[in-house]
Amino acid sequence: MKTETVAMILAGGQGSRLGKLTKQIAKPAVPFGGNYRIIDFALSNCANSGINDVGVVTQYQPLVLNDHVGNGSSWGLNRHNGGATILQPYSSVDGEKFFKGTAHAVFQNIDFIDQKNPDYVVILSGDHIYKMDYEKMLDYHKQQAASLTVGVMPVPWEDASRFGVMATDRTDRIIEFQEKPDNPKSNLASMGIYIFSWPRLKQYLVDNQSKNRQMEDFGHHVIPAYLRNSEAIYAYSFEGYWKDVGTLESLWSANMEFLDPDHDLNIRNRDWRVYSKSPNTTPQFLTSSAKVKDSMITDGCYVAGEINHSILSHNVKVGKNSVITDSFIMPNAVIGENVRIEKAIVGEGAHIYDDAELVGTEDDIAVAGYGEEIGGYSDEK
Amino acid sequence: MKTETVAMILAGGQGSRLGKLTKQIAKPAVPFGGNYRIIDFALSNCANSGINDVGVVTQYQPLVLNDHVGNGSSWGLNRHNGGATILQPYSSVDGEKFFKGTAHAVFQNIDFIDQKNPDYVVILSGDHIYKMDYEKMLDYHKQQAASLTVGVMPVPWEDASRFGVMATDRTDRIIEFQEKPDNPKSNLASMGIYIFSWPRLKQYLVDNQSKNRQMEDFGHHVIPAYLRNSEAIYAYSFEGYWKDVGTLESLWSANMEFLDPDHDLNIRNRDWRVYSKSPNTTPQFLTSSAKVKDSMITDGCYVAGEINHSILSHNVKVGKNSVITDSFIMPNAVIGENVRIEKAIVGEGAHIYDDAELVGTEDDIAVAGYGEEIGGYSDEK
Amino acid sequence: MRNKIAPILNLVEYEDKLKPLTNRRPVASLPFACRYRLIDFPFSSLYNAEAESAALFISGSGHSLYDHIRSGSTWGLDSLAGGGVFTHSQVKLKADRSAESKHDRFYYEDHYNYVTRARAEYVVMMGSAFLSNIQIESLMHFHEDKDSQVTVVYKKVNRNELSSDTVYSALELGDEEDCDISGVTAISDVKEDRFNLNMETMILSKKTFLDYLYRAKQADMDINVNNFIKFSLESGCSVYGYEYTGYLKVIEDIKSYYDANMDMLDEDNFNSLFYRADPVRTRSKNSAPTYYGKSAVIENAQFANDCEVYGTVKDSLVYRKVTIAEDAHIEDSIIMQDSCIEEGAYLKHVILDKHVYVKKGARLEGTADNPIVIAKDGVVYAEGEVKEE
Amino acid sequence: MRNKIAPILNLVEYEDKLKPLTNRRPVASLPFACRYRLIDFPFSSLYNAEAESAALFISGSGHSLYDHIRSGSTWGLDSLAGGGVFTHSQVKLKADRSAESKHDRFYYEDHYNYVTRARAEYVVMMGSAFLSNIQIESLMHFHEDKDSQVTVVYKKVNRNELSSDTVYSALELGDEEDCDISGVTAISDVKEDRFNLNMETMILSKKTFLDYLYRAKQADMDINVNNFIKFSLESGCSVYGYEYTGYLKVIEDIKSYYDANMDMLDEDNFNSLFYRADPVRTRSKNSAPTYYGKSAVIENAQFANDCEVYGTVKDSLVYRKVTIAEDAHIEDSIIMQDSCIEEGAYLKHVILDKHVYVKKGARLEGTADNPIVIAKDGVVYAEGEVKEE
Repeated sequence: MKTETVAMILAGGQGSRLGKLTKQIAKPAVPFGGNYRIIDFALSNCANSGINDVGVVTQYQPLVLNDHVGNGSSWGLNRHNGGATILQPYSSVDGEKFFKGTAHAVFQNIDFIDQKNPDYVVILSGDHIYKMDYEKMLDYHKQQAASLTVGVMPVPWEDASRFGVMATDRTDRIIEFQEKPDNPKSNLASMGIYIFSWPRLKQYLVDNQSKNRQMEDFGHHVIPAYLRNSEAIYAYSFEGYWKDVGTLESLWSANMEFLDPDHDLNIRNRDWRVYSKSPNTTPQFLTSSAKVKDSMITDGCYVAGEINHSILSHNVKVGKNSVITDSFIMPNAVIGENVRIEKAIVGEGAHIYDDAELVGTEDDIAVAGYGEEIGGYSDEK
Repeated sequence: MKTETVAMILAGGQGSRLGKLTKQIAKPAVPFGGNYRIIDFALSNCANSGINDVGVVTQYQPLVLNDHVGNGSSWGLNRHNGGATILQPYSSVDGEKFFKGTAHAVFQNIDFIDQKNPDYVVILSGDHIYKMDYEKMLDYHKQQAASLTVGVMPVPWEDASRFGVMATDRTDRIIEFQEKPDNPKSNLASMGIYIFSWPRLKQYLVDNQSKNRQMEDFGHHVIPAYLRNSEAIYAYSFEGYWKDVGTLESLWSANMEFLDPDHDLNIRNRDWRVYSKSPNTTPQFLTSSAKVKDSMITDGCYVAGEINHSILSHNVKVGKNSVITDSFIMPNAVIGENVRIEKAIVGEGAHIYDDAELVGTEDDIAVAGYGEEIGGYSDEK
Repeated sequence: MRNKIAPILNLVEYEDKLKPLTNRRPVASLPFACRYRLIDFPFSSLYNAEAESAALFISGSGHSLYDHIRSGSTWGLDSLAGGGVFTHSQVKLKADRSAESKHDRFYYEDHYNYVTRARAEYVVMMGSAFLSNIQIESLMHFHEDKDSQVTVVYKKVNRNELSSDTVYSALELGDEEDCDISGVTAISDVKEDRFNLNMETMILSKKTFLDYLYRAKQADMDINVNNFIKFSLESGCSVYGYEYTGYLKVIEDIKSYYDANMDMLDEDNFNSLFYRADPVRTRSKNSAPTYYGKSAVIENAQFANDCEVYGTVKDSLVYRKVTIAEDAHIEDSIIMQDSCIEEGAYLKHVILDKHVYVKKGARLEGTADNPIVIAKDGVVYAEGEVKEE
Repeated sequence: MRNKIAPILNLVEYEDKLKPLTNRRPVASLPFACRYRLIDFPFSSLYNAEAESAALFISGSGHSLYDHIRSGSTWGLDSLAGGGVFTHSQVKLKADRSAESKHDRFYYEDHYNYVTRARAEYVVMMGSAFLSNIQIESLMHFHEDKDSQVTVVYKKVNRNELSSDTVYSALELGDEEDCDISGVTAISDVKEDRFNLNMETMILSKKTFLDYLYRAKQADMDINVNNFIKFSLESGCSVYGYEYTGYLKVIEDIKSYYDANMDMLDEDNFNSLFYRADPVRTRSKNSAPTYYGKSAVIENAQFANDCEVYGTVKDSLVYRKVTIAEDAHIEDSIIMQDSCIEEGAYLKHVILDKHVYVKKGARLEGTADNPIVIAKDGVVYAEGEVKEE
């Protein structure tokens, strides 16, 4: 069966701004919203958009991510000859193939894409939280007969200089690209979502590689090269919730926004579901001492304390007289008794012992790392 | 659940002695016996020995191999929390992690093994053809309280200098290891099958790495270091069919041996099955012009010619008046009319056009590479 | 491509004339062409149309069917993310619903629930007795182009292609060009020798399906293609016929089942049925290649993997794990899985069901019109005795 | 570890006293503890023992069970490489086999085929009505240590832990120390207030199973634990009792079903049933976390994912996709999947089956001994009317 579209999710980045949360795992594998990992949003968008062939390019600490993605069956991608394929560095008769940038990662995996022989390649980032129908964007790409369509969203003018912005003409054709400009000519920020017509992109990647021209990054090299050659590049505007959760503060605030039952993402919408790999665990047990308000709790939790405006991911234990407020607790964290947690992120499997405190502010979120232990007495350990 | 034993199949090698057969695919992914790939034997041995946790270390051209192995479900490994996990080079905060040798590949994947927290690690090669019950070898390892047990098999004394041989005392304890010695002290050749007690091996790998001592290869570095430290190393003797198919001649002769209905491997034995990933294909169609003698044919074949003492893998087409003798034809090869093939290996998807010849000798097997085209007229292509 | 169809497979077929092959299995589970079962063909059509789910209405316990289908993953019908095979046992459906009041209650409800919950625009209704290779995407495009209320698949056939006492029907075309259908006639009432066989395969919108379902419930009628054509014609709505031109065999008795298997030895028929965007999919089983010994003589035959063949096989189909000894002679026959043919046995125009043992020197000879059928687990002795287990 | 057991699950249970919950499902499919079905418990025991396959003997069509089990992959019972769930519908088994002669024929054969083909040393027979957490590996070791012919699982219970008209039986222990069994007595005939409840779970060698199967067939008797104990005692062979000391509830009527759910709100019971080498496994479903609103008041309750809770929930169990509006009050109740409780509704001692709609201001109050049960798809109105779909 001919595959019309292959999606490549670039999930190789370390996400070093997430500090101790990404020491052992890649950023796209970081938990989100109680029941998810960040990459679930891109994978679910693919599944819901009817794109079943997905390459997930991983490189940095991939064990958790690879185990999570598997063959894509959790997202229904493994049907009809499709599936998720993990693409990691490898060697060949030409030598070792590490991935040096977004475009270079695609270049190194040309064999994979050519196997599928697609007309279009959708390039996605594995670390954004949003719901988007790529099929509509693809329809637009076809309609414009574009060689590249870039997903953009309007941002406030004052923020535009923090983004790569796209200046367009009246027909939405992109005429200039500015990476983090001092004087932005447009407020249309690139979302890092690209649809390329594959044969053309392949030609650029292979030709420039053979001429030793740098073609490692889509924003820095490929788009400028396309612009220089007057390729038909169009901007496709997205309106809706979209968030890059690249920092501790943005990860925290995205979780707090997610708590709102009227949130734009509408996680309970059955027509556009966000899928994930579900663990086998027990029901949620809220004891008679539990107090839970304006919070999300996930299967496997045992709650004897007080939870205010917080998210508990699966298998979190909260002891008596502990109070958790405005916080996001990742899976398998254990929180003892008389603990106070506020404006914090608690990493997977972290252990916060009795009587400990973990209190941050909106501008300086408190963090317990992956498996970190906080509080407790040495003779107890 | 605690995992007692993890198997690590080293499947990263290029197998350059297989020439054009391994240009695009890794040696363990090379087809064998009509319905198999070489790695199926090691994977099936794991499944039949009750070892469900298998790391498959890949590095060289891994696409076909990874797709074949998947999560191990074809071998029933994905049950009971086990499964096959593909382990490829990756990066971490410590930098890029390519695999420089057999022991180094295990060192780079310590995190994976530690996740499973096993007592024992079985180290296997992905490119040997044999049936072996690793559980019996493990029982022996436990019984001897060994820190390392090496699978060995007796070879004729005159061949011993081509192998790594193990000199043992009366209790089968290994007292000396000779790598391809001119004057072998033993005819017990190492099969490249090791059972290590994991905590001890980990200690050797980590300590020596931190001291910058070379510990890249099991044969060259780890076993000598174990011997120097008087670790308890035992030899476990295997008797039965075992073949390293590292050269074109050995790959060919292993296939020819496999044709024998009384072959030691006993491929039809339902108590020790060799599993593989089965393609979806049609029945075998032998037309009225077909003549088939002493041959194995696989589903999806269409045969209008003459097949003598040969193996046709799945989806091979053989046109009228073509004669194939003493040959191994890999999947999806297309053989036209009036073709003569003798003492040859035809690679996956190769196309032998009408009237072509591909004739080798026992010492110089003829080979058509992966996807290679032979014969035909330019105006027909 | 996104899923667009909610398929409903009515697997309650006429099985009496297929006994003993249908003693323990529905028509949908009948083995076919060495490696398949009949259900694989509609399921593969669904796979090619990228359907996510299917509802199966079966009679009896259906366990042979469940054991073949399992999760449906072979045909892309299984997924954690929505989709799946939903099975509904209607025991004997409306025919004797009085006897099965317990199930009756859910007959309409099960259809309703499946269709309302499926994320799809269209409902496709089909069965398993019309062995064919229907491209559902083409059918859907035709349906959309015609802006049809319901579209039914037919094939032009000659009377002699069907069983003489066939229970199926023909479609009357109003205007040949336009393909609109004006009625349905039982084949016994058709005068012409060539007619448009109603393949009882239909596409219609979800909304129309639910309308007709409601009408069927009100009138206590079966949910099937013929009733739905009737509803549509009664309402003055458009009914179009979509012509199918590929291989077709209606599996309605032993003879048609035998012929369908034998047809596969003809390359044109084989290609018509098996040539698809994707191969026909069946549940994969681990197997070894088939070994043909030095004494084997094969002429125009098909085999599955896992056989050992030392004898002569002509114009026959041989399923998995069959052993054929030296000097055994098999001609014009169907040998199913796990059977064993000993030395010197002679079989012509024979169907062996699974796991039949033919002893040394035994002879069985039927005719092309009336092949001998040996039921599952039978033993055939040289003295001519047949022992059924 | 290699597979050592061939499990046979007899899922033909007494279901009349569990109506209306068993109207459309067998006992094995009854929902339990917010996320599970009863079959998950024996299946998880099999998973922990690393069984590769299981044979299920069911009555009726069993489709609710198939839809839950699918390929069995959740419990490691599916694999391309041998193994799998083999289902056999015995309709009503021996009880009225006369009426079902068609199936009767295969009753012994299906057991025989499954056990002979399974790669295993032992056969384990169990059911789904004894809700418990049996460690099959320990049972197997006990059986091996005792060198027993057959080993049966029992638990010491008080009479009041069972339904007053229970149909189950007690085991008579010969020697308390040695655990050998001297007989089986119906509980109605037991004089003591505390006795050894026969949990109808047995392990025996493949060979012994096949011997007893043959005896059962000769005598036209059922294949079950009690008959097999009898065979063993008659032959003078050793029968040992393996004492189970964990949580147990026999699900035999609405009251015991209700109590079992409520028992889960006690941490000791919860841990006894759920603490295993691996968690209890059930078919996973994609879901969102449960949201508890600002007005929610929760006290000692369990929930599954995917709920939205704005009201008060005390001492209750709430299954998936339930909505509980502000000012609704739920106490001592079981609310199954997809139900919706509107504002101001009041429920106490109530079981709502799936997809029940409780309208604004409706009140339902049962008692702990006699909870009110609303069947699937019911609607409860404020005026007290209950409409069953």
